[in-house]
Parts: sequence; C-alpha cells; structure tokens
Amino acid sequence: MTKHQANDATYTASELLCVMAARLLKDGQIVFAGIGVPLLAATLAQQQFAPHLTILFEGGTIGPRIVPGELPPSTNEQRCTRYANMVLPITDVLLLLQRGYVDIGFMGGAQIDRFGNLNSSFIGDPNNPKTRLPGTGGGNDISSLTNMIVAMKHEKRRFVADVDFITSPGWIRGGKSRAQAGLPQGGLWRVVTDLALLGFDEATREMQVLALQAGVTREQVQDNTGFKLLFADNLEAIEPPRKDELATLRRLDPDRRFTA
Amino acid sequence: MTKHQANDATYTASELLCVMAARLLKDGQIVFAGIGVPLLAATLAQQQFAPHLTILFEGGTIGPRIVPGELPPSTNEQRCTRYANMVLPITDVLLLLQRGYVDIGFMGGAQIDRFGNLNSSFIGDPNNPKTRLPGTGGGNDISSLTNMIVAMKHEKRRFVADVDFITSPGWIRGGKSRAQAGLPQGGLWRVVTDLALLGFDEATREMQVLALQAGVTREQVQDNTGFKLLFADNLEAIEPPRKDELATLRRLDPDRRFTA
Amino acid sequence: MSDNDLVTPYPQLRQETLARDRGLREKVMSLEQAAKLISDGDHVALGGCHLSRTPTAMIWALIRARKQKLTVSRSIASSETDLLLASGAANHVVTSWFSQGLIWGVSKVMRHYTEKKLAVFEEWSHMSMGLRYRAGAMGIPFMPSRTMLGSGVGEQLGEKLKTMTCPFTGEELALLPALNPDWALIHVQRCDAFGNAQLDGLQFMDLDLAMAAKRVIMTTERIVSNEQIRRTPDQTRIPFFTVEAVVEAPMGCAPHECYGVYEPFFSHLDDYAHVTTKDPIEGSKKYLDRYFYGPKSWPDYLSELGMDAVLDACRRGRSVHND
Amino acid sequence: MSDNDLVTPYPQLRQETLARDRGLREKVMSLEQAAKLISDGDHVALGGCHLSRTPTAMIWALIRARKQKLTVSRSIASSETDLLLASGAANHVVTSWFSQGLIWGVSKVMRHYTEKKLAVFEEWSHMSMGLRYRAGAMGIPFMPSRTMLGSGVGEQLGEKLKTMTCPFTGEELALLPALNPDWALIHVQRCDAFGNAQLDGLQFMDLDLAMAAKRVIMTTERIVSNEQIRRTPDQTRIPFFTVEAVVEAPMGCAPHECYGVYEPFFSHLDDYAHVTTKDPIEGSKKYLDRYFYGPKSWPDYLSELGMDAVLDACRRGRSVHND
Repeated sequence: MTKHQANDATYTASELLCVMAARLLKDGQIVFAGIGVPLLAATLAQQQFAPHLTILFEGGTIGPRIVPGELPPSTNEQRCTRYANMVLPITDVLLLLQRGYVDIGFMGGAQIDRFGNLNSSFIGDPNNPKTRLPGTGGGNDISSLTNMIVAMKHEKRRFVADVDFITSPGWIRGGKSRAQAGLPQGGLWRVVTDLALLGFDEATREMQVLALQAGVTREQVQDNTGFKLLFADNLEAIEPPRKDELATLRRLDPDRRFTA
Repeated sequence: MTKHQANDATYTASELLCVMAARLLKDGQIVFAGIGVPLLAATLAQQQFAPHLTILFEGGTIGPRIVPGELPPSTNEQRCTRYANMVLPITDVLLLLQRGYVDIGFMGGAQIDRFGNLNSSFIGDPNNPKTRLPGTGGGNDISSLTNMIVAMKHEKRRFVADVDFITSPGWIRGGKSRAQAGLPQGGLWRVVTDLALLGFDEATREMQVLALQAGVTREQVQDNTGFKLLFADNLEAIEPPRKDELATLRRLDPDRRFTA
Repeated sequence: MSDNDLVTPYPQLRQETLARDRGLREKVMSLEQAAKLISDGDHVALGGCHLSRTPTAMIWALIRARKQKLTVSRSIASSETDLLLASGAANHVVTSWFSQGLIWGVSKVMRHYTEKKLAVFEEWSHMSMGLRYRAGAMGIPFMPSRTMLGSGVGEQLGEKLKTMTCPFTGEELALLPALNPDWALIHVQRCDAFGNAQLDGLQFMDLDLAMAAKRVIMTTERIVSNEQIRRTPDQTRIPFFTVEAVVEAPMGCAPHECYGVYEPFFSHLDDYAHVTTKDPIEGSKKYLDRYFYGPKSWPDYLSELGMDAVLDACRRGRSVHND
Repeated sequence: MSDNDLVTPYPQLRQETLARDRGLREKVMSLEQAAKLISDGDHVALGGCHLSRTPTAMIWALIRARKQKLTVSRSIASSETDLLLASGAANHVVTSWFSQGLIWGVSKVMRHYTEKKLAVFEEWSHMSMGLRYRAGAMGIPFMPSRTMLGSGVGEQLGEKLKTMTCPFTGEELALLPALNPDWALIHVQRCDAFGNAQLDGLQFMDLDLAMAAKRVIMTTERIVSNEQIRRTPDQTRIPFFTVEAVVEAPMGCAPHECYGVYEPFFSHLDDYAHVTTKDPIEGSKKYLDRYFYGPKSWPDYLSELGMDAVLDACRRGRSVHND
C-alpha cells in the first residue's frame, strides 16, 4: 500500500482520494454516492463544510446519517437508512436523476479512457471477455443523467486510450458526440486520482490534468496513463490532506474497511 | 318516487337497481364500484352470496368493509378505507384496470345510447352545451379497460339513439368498432334498469332486452326508450327483490341517502 | 406556466430544478408569505382529491391575495375550484370531474363559468390526469396508456393527445403529455421545517404531484421535528427538496377532510350547495365575502365555520383510529 | 416464459390474470408445496436487492427441488444468483450488476459461468430494470427513458432496446420493453394468509415486481391476521390478489438481511467468498451440499448457519429500531 507523507501525517491512497473528492463538493448539493470512497467523501464534506449537503443511495435512501464504524456493505442494506429523511423505491430514487434533482454522481470503474468513458462490464472482447466484471448497476444511469466525479487509483492499465466497453458514457468520442447520442445533459466533470486532479477540455472533451498531488510530477502522471494527456496552462498545487480531514475519515472508518 | 309492489314488500327504484345489479356479480370477483347504487350492490352481493368478492374504490382503496350508516360521500374520503386490505395512490388503483385485475366496473351516465356509449360530459352541442356535466372521472378508464354494468333509471330522455358526446365508450358504433378504436378489451356487458335487464347483440352490439322486471311489459320498456330495442327470443322473468335483500340494503343505508 | 408548451422542454425543466436551492434548509412561513410566491397565470396543481386533503388554507390565501388567471389542475375538482373561478383567481381548470359532489347534484357555479365560457374546463380521464403527473414526476415527456381512445374526451383534446403504434407489439397506444405544474399545493398531517412530509391514509396523486411540480407549497396540520421524521424514514412520502414553503395550518382542509384528523363539514357543505344552487353568482359572492375576504386570519375563518362544527368534524375524523 | 416474446402480448397478459382465482382466499403452504408451482424454464424475478430481503428460503426450496433452465431477473444479483447458476437451476440472468458484493471482489462463480458461456448474463442499467418492471406493472408494453443511449450496454441489447423521437418534444428517447415475469419471489416482514403484505424499510423494486409478475410467491417472517392488516391498510404494500402462495419462513433471507429483523451474516458471507474464490466449482458444490441439499428442513438449515450467528444478525438487525 503506497504511503504518502504530508503535514507529518501518513495517509493511504484511498484516504487521499476521499479528501480530494470531498473538497470538490459544495454545501447544499444533492449527491448520488456509492459506498467506499464516494460515501466517505460526501460524509467528510458534510462534516467539514457542507452541513446542508444531501446524500442519495441507489438502494432507496434520501439524506441518511452515517454511524461511525457501521458503514454499509452496499447501498442496499438497512445501514444506509440510519436517521434518513426518506426511504423510497429504487426506481424512484434513480428517477431523481432523470427528473434533474441531482448535482453530482460519484462513479468508479475498472477502466477509464481519454474521453472519460467508464468500463465496469468486460475486460477484453465483450463477446469473449478475459474477465466478466459485475456490470453497470446504476452507473450507466448516473453517468447518463448528471455530472460525474470519478475517484480511482491512477494506473496505466486503468487509464486507457479506449475502454474495451462503454458501460457508463463519459464524453463518448469527444466534441459533441455525447449530446448527439441523446445525452444533452450531464457528463464527466472531474477525475480524482492519487496522482492528480483531472478535467476535460471544453471543446474536444479530452482528459486534461488540472492539478498535481503534492510531490507528484507531470511525468509521473503521464507515465501512469495509457494515452497522451493534456495539461492545463498553469497547474494548480493541491493541498495535501489535513489532519482534521484524516481524523474525520478515521472516525468514520475505524477498521479501515474502505480506506486501507 | 315510483313505488313497486312485490312479495308484499315495497321498495324504491334505487333499491330495485341495487338488488338487480348485485345479482349479476359472482363470488371472488374484483369489482370497481362508485358510491350509491354500485357500492350498495357490491356490498349486498358480499353479504348475500359473495363473501370473497373485493371492492375497489377509485380514490385508492382495496377491499374495504362498509360501516352501516356511514356510507362515504364519494370514493375519496376516509370512510372508503374502513377495515380495508390496502390503501394505494389513485393512479395505481386505476392501473389495476389496465393491468387486467378487474372483473367488473360499475358505471352510470346522464345518457346511454343503443351501442351502450355513455355521456356524462355535455347535454346538447359539446361546443355550446345546454348543460355542462361533471365529466368522466374514472368512467372513461373503467369503460375502456373492463366489462361494465350500468345501473340507471329507464327514461326516454336518457336512453337515446346516439349520445350527445361519448364520455365512456361502450361498443362505439357497434360491430367491431370498439376493437378498431384501440379497445380490444372490455365493453358494456349489462344494463340494469327499473324496467328491464338489457345486454347487447353479440354481432351488431345493439342493445337488447334480456328480461323484464316483474309486472313490466315489452311495450313499457320500448315506450321509455328513445330508439328501437332488440328483444331476446325468450325473455326471462326477473324475481322481484326479496325481503332479505331489502333488509340488508336498509341496514346499510338506514337514512336512505342513496336508496330514496 | 412560464411558457405555453404543453410539455415543458427537458432542458428547461432540469435548469429550473437545478437553479433552486435544494439544500436541507428551513422554509417555514405564513400563508400570506407563501401566497406571494405564486404569480398570476401560473399553473397550480391542487393536492388531495374531491373532499379529501384539499389544500383549502392555501387556496384561501391565494384568493385573498387576489391572484388572477391561474390555471388549476386536480383529478377531481369540487367546491374549492368553484371558488377559484368565482373569485376570479382561476380561469382554466384541467380535471377529470368537476362538481361539488354527487350527493349535491351538478355544481351551478361550474355550469355558470363553463357554459358562459368565462372559464375553460379541460377534461381528461382520471387515470390520464394521474399518468400525466407521473410522467412529469419521472422526467419523461409522455406516458403511454390504453384509455381515452375512441371517445369524445380524447377527440376533444385534439393535438394534446397523441397515439402511436407500439414498436414492440404493434398495438395502438395513447400517449399522454407530461404535466409539470409550476406549483403543487399539498396538505399533509405532518411535515418538518425542511418539507419532509409524512401523510397517512389515502395518498391520491400527491406523491407524483410533488415530484412533477416545479415547486411545492406544503401546508400541514402540524410541523414536527426533523428528528421525528428521521425515526421513521419509510413513512416519509414527499422529500424536502421538492418543497419551497412549509406552512402550519391546523384544520387546513376545512370544510373538506384530512384523513384521521377530521371528516368533511357536511352541514356546511349542504349550506354551500344550497346558496350556490339558488344563485351561483350571488351565492358564491356572499360565501366568499363571509368566509374568505371577511376573516382577519385563518383561526378567524375557522371560528366562522363554528367551534361545534370543528369539534364534530374532528370527532368523526378520529373514527378511523378506533378500528 | 410461456413463449419467447420479449413483451408478453397484452391479450395474453390479461387472459392469464383474469384466469386466476383472485378471490380473497387463504393460500398458506410449505416451501416444498410452493416450489412445485414453478416450472422449469420459467422466468423468476427475485425481490429485495443485493444483500437485502433476498427470498433465500424460496430459492433454497427451488434448488432442492432440482429446478432447471430458469431465467432469473434481479436488479442487483449476489450470492443467491451464484447458487442458482452453480446448482444448475438457472442458466440466464437478467440484471444490472452481478457479484457477491464490492467488499468481496468479483464473484468467481459469476465469472466461471458467464465467461465459459454456461449461462447468459444479460445486462441492463439499474433504472432500466426498474422501469421494465414498472411498465409491466402498469400494463403498458414499454416505458420511455433517457439512459443506456450511447453506451455499450444499450448497443449490446440490440433489438431488445428501441429508440424513438418524441412526438411532443422531438427528443430522442430510449424505449424499455415491459417485463412481466412468470413469478416474483418476495420476502416481507409480515403478511396475512391471503397475501396482503406489509414491508418495512427499503422497498427496492418489490411493489412493481409484484404487480408486473404473473404470480407472486410471498415468504414472510411471520403470518399475521387479516384483521391486523385491516387496522393499518395504508401500510399494506402488496395486494393479496397478486399472490399465489404464502409461506411462513422465519429468517427467510439468511444469510442476507431482512430490514429491522436481522442484518447480513457477514462472517458466513466471508467464508462463502473464501471457498468460492479458491475454487468456484468445488467451493460452490461443497457449499450447496452442506447448506442446501444436506439440511432436512429450513430450521435445520438455520442450525447449520449457527445459533450464535443467528442471534448476532438479529441483534444487529434490531438496531434501526433503537434510533
């Protein structure tokens, strides 16, 4: 497990992703979160600076409170409903995306490509796959209907020029291709990795490095990416995770089930 | 108010309609009932011979029990839910018709024509009506999606050759016109009046007298009808309301709010 | 509506939704303040059905605020819609059925305003009203269905009702245009300061109404704590972020009913039927003067209904809890 | 399905529904009797979601009854579907996500059967699964929606997914075919002998599932009296007439959870993940022998899970009621 050093605090890659993802959120937003990094990020944001932010779970929950140490195993169990404002059928919570109530959806995937398309269905030829992955779940719905934040480890085998299969559409083939495919709304907004913060060029919709994690070089980022990256003219510097942020995370996940 | 004499019991036209309509139901059926005669008929059937019959109310109730003397003012008030098996949204109870769960729907109307079309919207020219009536409510949905029983007073001004406006489609223009209009299912099954029991010719779908109320002649029925009626070859004789049937009705509606 | 589209264009619907402050925030205000939110010409959908959970208090406030040219939709319209027409607040009613109630005969007020063409009475089937709201709630532009075909009701709607051949089955289907009202007025038994609403008994179309509407004004018998809502989240029926205003209005449906709290005020409704049947114009004017314009406040309105009537309606209302 | 139509023709759907005895009748039976109702090749939809309210007891009975060639649909499939494949009961899975659970990595059983093409893994988006059931529940042949466009998921479905241009707005829409499963297996906290079900907490897609399915088999933690159901009719979620069989199966979701009664049996699921990851074929075979074929009865199965594990799961399950 990569250890990172900052403010004389040690943290894991997952903790770094949680902190970076949390900082991208704003108070009052409605956020569709999966378990693991997304849930921890959204909860961290709530406790740090966004008390009016609302978490939605795919399983059918609006505005739950997370009980420290009792993180749900998925978005579908009763732990997701603790102190929630509302519990509703799955189809209806997903329809909130289609009705236009959701600001941000958190996504993951086994592969992401230069246009931000995500693959969580097949590694290799979909008709004869090397690996059959679990599939889209709500990923395709979230990516089709709202703005996404993707948080994942930055590895060459996962950052590929073209995904083997588009499970969750990002900008598809770039340019206006997403809107032309029947998805005028939403799109992939930010990609958070343990090496950098990335976005997409307004015109070409190609992936672009916006900022580097503390102590990380452009070369490191490019070397761990399977395609040619764009770089913003002036790369921002990212403040490493602060002690208070890490302390909150560790209170939420004392057993490091999701942040190891 | 016309009084009818039978089994040395006196009863009103409304009571006669309730009894006749009740006798058309079968145990185990699911019946969509409005208030007034339909609700009293369905409840009478339940208490007389159909304990497993289920009443549905448009307001969103499945299988209520009627509290004698507390008849609901419409299908939308809490009195409709007493001892019910389930309460559900209006749209979902109406969708039971579309899903195919309902055996019989009770209907009424200001006018009915020779093909069993019902009008509860306009008297006169719809664009310049003599009278604007309340409209379809669930009538159009019930008549489009299931088999109907209509119970109404037999009057020439109400039994017309062609309704001024088709609020609830019966057999439309007869023959196969209903199916051709996009309504292959359902249709008007029986019309119960204070003079006769009527059905529809299998081929032409014209209204046909099947049986006469006690002491009523063919001529009386025809004279009170605004178009030429068909008559079944051998007209059944209808047994007048029995004391036990009337007693049940009067227990349900002691104030005669719906059976005067 | 902000424009005359039958179906609100999807980009506009999303934009208007995302532009709202959807954070978990308190939004408690008075009937008068809530009334100010609604503009002349808006499409206002009324919650409840017929004599049940009618948002009377909010309608009362809109009429007192002298709103005009509202379009009103409700699956079954009753005396509240009579009064919206008679007061001049509304001139267009979208409904499946409009009269005070079967036991009172055909509303003379409805007849006067529609037969004299002073107001539009746009008729859809009951299920079609529900499916139009549901399509709006789901963020789709139409809902396929199987009614209103071959009827005058469907014919009269002209281009508002479309048909198609199903690409899967080849059947003929009706297509109902989504309805996204500017406002939904909904009255519930309890709701928190954020707008999380729990409602008992008959739900009618209120859940779809809340999701379909661009904004909800929620009146409630009582405001409860958010902590109480969070104890039974599976009883919450309407989420806070649909709601723009929360108003505590005890007896807020009177003279109609609120499930489990009070039944309709029958003798008052008999009187209403009597005066409006005798003379729809003078009768409704007198009624509005006495019950809508006259009272200084909502409690004052309830006093006008009479304490005896209130207690009697509440006694009957509680009956469902005795079962 | 009784035939290979993607969408059950409407006349057939109505006919099959009307042909059933929909009267208010008792239908309590054993797991074994209920299993006899299901035929090889039927489409069986599973209630609950992922690790929650899984109808484990009924699945257990189907596998013991050596069913074959079932098509199984569930919006999120987990270990229960591993076992339906491993036992040979099912060879076609319609779902949006299929693996034991994120914390256990990708299911080796799922991988074995799908990568070796021993079973079909038909992938739809999560919302699309829900809308397919909802269209089936509403008696319409399709539901319009706005996802799966421009994706491999949509592409791979070929003719099963259609698109159209909206006649109201001119937008491009996806059309999802209605899904009316032959059976829905649903587990609830309480239900009466007729099949009226009240379920607490997360409802998932179970309401639409019950209405969409041609018949429902309802397992329940406990059977309650119809009188108790009638005391709170607004808590009933599934109406009796959809149900063909009611089976009392305490702990009927174990090792998964039943909201408010017990949480997942985590250490058991860790063990399951361990043995099936080491060897999906042998591991699942051993697991089936020990837990599915071995036990003489459902209580015997629970004993095999262990009393300590049962008590621990129940203690954690009750926690939601402490809030």
